[in-house]
Amino acid sequence: MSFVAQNLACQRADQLIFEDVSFSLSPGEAVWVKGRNGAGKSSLLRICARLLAPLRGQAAWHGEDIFKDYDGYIGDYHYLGHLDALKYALTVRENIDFWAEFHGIPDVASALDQFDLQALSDIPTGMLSQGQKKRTNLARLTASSAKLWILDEPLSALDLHYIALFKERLIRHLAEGGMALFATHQDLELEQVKILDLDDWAS
Amino acid sequence: MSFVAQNLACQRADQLIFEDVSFSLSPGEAVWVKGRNGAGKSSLLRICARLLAPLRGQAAWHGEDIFKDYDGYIGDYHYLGHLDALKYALTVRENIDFWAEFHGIPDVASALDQFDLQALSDIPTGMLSQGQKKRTNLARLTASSAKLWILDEPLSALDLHYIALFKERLIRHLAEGGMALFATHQDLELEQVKILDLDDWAS
Amino acid sequence: MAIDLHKYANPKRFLAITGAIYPWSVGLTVVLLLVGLYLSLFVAPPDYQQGDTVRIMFVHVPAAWMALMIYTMMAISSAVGLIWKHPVADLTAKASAPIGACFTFLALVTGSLWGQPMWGTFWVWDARLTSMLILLFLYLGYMAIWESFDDPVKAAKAAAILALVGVINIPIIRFSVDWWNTLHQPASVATMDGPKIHSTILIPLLVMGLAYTAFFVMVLIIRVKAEILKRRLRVLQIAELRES
Amino acid sequence: MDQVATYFDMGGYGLFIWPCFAVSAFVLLVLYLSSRRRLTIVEKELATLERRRQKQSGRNISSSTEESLS
Amino acid sequence: MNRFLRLIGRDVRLAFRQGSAMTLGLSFFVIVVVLFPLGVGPELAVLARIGPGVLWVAALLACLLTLDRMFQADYEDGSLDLLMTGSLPTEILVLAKVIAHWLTSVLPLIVIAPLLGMSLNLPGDGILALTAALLIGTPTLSLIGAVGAALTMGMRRGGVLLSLLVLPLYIPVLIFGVAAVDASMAQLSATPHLLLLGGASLGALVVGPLAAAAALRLSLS
Amino acid sequence: MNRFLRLIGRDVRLAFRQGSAMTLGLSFFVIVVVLFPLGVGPELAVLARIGPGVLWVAALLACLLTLDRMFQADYEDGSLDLLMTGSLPTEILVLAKVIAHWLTSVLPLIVIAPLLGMSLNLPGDGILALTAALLIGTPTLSLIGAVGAALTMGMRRGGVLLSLLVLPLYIPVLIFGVAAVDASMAQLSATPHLLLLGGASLGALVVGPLAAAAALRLSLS
Ligand code: HEM
Ligand SMILES: Nc1ncnc2c1ncn2[C@@H]1O[C@H](COP(=O)(O)OP(=O)(O)OP(=O)(O)O)[C@@H](O)[C@H]1O
Ligand SMILES: Nc1ncnc2c1ncn2[C@@H]1O[C@H](COP(=O)(O)OP(=O)(O)OP(=O)(O)O)[C@@H](O)[C@H]1O
Ligand SMILES: [Mg+2]
Ligand SMILES: [Mg+2]
Repeated sequence: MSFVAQNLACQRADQLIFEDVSFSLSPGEAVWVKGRNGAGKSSLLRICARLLAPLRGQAAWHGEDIFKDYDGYIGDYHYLGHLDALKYALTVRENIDFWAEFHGIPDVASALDQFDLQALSDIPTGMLSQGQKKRTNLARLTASSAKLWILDEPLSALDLHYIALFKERLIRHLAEGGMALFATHQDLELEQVKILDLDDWAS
Repeated sequence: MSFVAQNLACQRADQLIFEDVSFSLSPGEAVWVKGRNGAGKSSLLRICARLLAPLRGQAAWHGEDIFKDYDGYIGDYHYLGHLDALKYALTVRENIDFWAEFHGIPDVASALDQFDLQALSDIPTGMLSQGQKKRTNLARLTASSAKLWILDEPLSALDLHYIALFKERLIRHLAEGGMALFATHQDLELEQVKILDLDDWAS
Repeated sequence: MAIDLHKYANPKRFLAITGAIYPWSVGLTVVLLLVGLYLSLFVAPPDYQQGDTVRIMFVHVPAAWMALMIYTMMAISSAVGLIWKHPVADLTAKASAPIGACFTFLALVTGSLWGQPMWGTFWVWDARLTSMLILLFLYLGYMAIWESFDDPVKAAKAAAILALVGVINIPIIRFSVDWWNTLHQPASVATMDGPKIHSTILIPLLVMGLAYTAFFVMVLIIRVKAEILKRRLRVLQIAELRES
Repeated sequence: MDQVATYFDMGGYGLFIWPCFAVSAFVLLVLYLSSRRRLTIVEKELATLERRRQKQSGRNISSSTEESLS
Repeated sequence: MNRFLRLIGRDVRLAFRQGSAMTLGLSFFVIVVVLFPLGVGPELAVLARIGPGVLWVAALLACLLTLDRMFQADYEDGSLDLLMTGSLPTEILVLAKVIAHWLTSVLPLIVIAPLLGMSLNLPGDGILALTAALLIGTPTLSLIGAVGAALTMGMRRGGVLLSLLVLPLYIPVLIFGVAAVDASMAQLSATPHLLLLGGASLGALVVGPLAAAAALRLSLS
Repeated sequence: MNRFLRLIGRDVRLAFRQGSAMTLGLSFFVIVVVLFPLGVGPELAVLARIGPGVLWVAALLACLLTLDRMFQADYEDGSLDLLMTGSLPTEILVLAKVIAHWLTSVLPLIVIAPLLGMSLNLPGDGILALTAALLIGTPTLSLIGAVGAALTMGMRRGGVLLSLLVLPLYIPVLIFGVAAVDASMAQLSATPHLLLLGGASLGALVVGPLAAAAALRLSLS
């Protein structure tokens, strides 16, 4: 069980964003993608989530190329992007409920608990504050059985308390043999984190 | 020239978010609104920008109540919220251009320069990275002649370089006799900043 | 190694072949057009029923033929491009769409200019006319799809999907519209098919038809070449960007 | 003179017939010219770019690129 | 004045760039008029009989459809926050939005209406009257629509509510508009109907921006 | 299967909760049918003559209008990213979306169509045939529409392009649908028309999800 990316290159709208980016993830490891604004962090994460096709290069899960219609990758990763993917007309619980079922995890209560959402659970997500939305979004993450977490700016809008909480949760995920690939401009010191700096390529 | 808020109370969807919040701003001062997620920072900022009516309390600009159809406040403040207020079909320059004209400031070039946007200026904003969008949004701020800046999470998505740049710009604004009211969970140490902690009220 | 060359497969041979055909197509177009126009404007006699208006046929019918033929060709190219991933096929489909749209437009305009003296109105919702109008929409949609994507590889696929779904529908549209019309209004519309066509009319018609075909080939070659060079320009620009 | 006039009158239908030919000629001509123009523009851009690249790199730019492209 | 024009200019440019508003109304208009003969059958007499009605109904619907974007787009991306906190009086803001809406969503319809009228076999007089009636009557649609759009902005069921609110107010325009065309097709004078349409537009010009501005302030807070 | 149903369930619930999709189509349908007599005049003979056409055109338009939300909403808030990276094959995802669209945006029209048919003075046979034709024919609309919606998703000029792409493909359905009603009103059998409509639906059931899934993968990357 491992994720290996080799020589990935990304092009967006006629512009080469990065190339020759390689990294690997084994169980318990995390990769922190760093780089200045516009360095291509989000693009890299989207490539790894198969939401964007790379210009060149391979990425393999369990040794098999994820871009070659490889079904083995499906369900093994969870992508959390800039957008909150919340239906504002539905309550917190309904939102998480749907995704938990969609991922085949019936245990919504614990997901709600993890980010103190029980008190908010019957409020439509459209009426939440920015940080509360983010917490709902993160709770969904824990309501999936994904091994690989792909997180784009997971800390934005969270207050210090919940940053600590999220960090704890992430560490537990890693300790349980999970993997994480994340990009953030805020501090998220972890022990087993490898740093991938996209600025290195640019300069 | 000063902004004075007294005993503001805010209610959203049948819930009292905070009450008896008072603070004041004189030229050169900044107020940093702190508080946990959901404490009501964004709500307070929206009240001060007249985008939300307070349940109780007054806010005065130049000693006159801003909620009593007071035209003197118009054009003297600039609100920057969670939403980016960018038209994705228009380029960076076109976006800033419009707002600069709208605020009666014809000097777009310097606004672009302030956040290194010259290179991006002909790209439609829909194709920018998150941080680049934020920079465009901030550039618009400097392309207004507003005395009072009301900023909701101005640092989110910015990398360290631009956080420093923004801070510099903010300090200059204050030094020129401007005022700022902002909320952020990230670090933004300033000299002349007063801290307003909404958690104090809750507990 | 420049960027992803296999996507821009070697169009050298294609350019060589079309380069050889091109002068011939120009010559043929000019000669056939001159002959065709002479025949249709001076030689062909006025019809005993329709008078001189029958001359409109010589620009109307070939345009209609081309409009139908080009769409079919475009769909075939799209299928080739989608299945065998041959980029020149995609580009050919792309290049022929505006030409087809022009011919469709001409068939519509000349047809309605013919309709006024013949039927007393510029437009009736006749089966043939209606399906032609729909064909114009299909062309415009196809062209719009190409314009709507920044990435040509994506645009090619999207346009191919559309062209293929559209081509399944062309016979259905034709059939349904024909049928719809006869249900309400049995063949009141004068169409001149049948054995009546005299050789003095048939020959100019065929010559004009060939002239239009030659014209199509000529313009298609120009446009495909432009498309290929544009791709190449893009590749070079990207390579340049990478170097800097 | 009269003959020419009657010819152009086309038995009273000249008003319909000539616009048909005119529109056809016009549309086809515009189509041809615009296609040509697109081609020349691209050719010109390509030429300047290639000249610049040639100059920049002094030696031949990676010849494999050249071959597979042309 | 300058920022008033700038605002209109921005909206028009956006409409061109995004195409959405502009061509949505227009293409909708064309589609309705193309579909009708297909649905109803090609008989010229029937088409000419229902032609003015079809065209006016299509114009009304096209207008209704494009209305909800009048403030919604700016509301959703936060631009409206900025516009409302800026120094343009809200009434003027509404007026600019209305003008932009009319220019981008309604004017194109009017330009193409004669052509579609011809295809529905309307006589020359009818087409002239139709164009005049559309020119004079449609500003009312945009002005009244602005009130509805402002009231329903940011609402969950906005679109539907908007139709419900606005539609009854549109019906007089529809009736006089069709009457103008019918009158001129019957060789009568269309002037009284056109005058009524013009009167309605003037009235709406006064009431519309005021009401819409009030509604806008309400919806935002 | 379970997540397939969940997805449909979520979309239906959202439609109820937000009201937008559901009532937009429905209210639009009703509005068209209500405006028509106002525009065309109240003569019963004319109304009955154009009734089937008006109803079918209105249904087509209502469907067209609600189409662009099929994927757009999920695309804009990021849900589609998650759905596409989840374990449901994209074709099945499309099918779920199509079913949800049909249930929320089209079925309500069909339920109310008989009532509106009566108001347009259609005879009993005609109303029966109309309902049957709508039931059998409209799935094609949703299925073909999905291809257009997927192709234009996230596009700047999406809405218009969608109409342009989808409309030509809708025309056969319109023609056979109206023909079925006309036939039964002329005391002929509507069955052949209904069979044709059914055939089209089956064909679209095969082609639609495949093409739409391909387009969706394309649009997202
Ligand atoms: C806007 C109006 C019109 C349109 C869109 C139109 C369209 C077409 C099309 C698509 C064809 C090719 C049919 C085929 O090859 O299967 C055609 C052929 C023809 N059209 Fe028209 N037409 C129009 C008006 C007229 C009028 C007014 C006349 C004369 C009264 C006319 C006479 C003919 C004739 C004689 C042919 C050749 C028939 C044949 O090849 O079998 N058309 N037209
Ligand atoms: N949808 C898009 N279309 C075209 N280009 C894009 C698009 N999104 C981003 N880009 C470009 O790709 C580059 C990388 O963007 P990306 O979002 O990956 O950056 P990032 O490292 O995540 O930056 P940030 O820290 O600001 O989030 C940027 O230069 C941006 O302009
Ligand atoms: N539109 C709304 N309607 C009703 N209630 C709302 C709305 N927006 C926010 N609230 C509620 O008001 C409270 C304060 O929200 P606010 O957005 O002001 O918090 P905040 O301090 O900015 O939090 P964060 O740090 O998460 O941004 C929250 O409990 C939230 O649930
Ligand atoms: Mg990013
Ligand atoms: Mg907040």
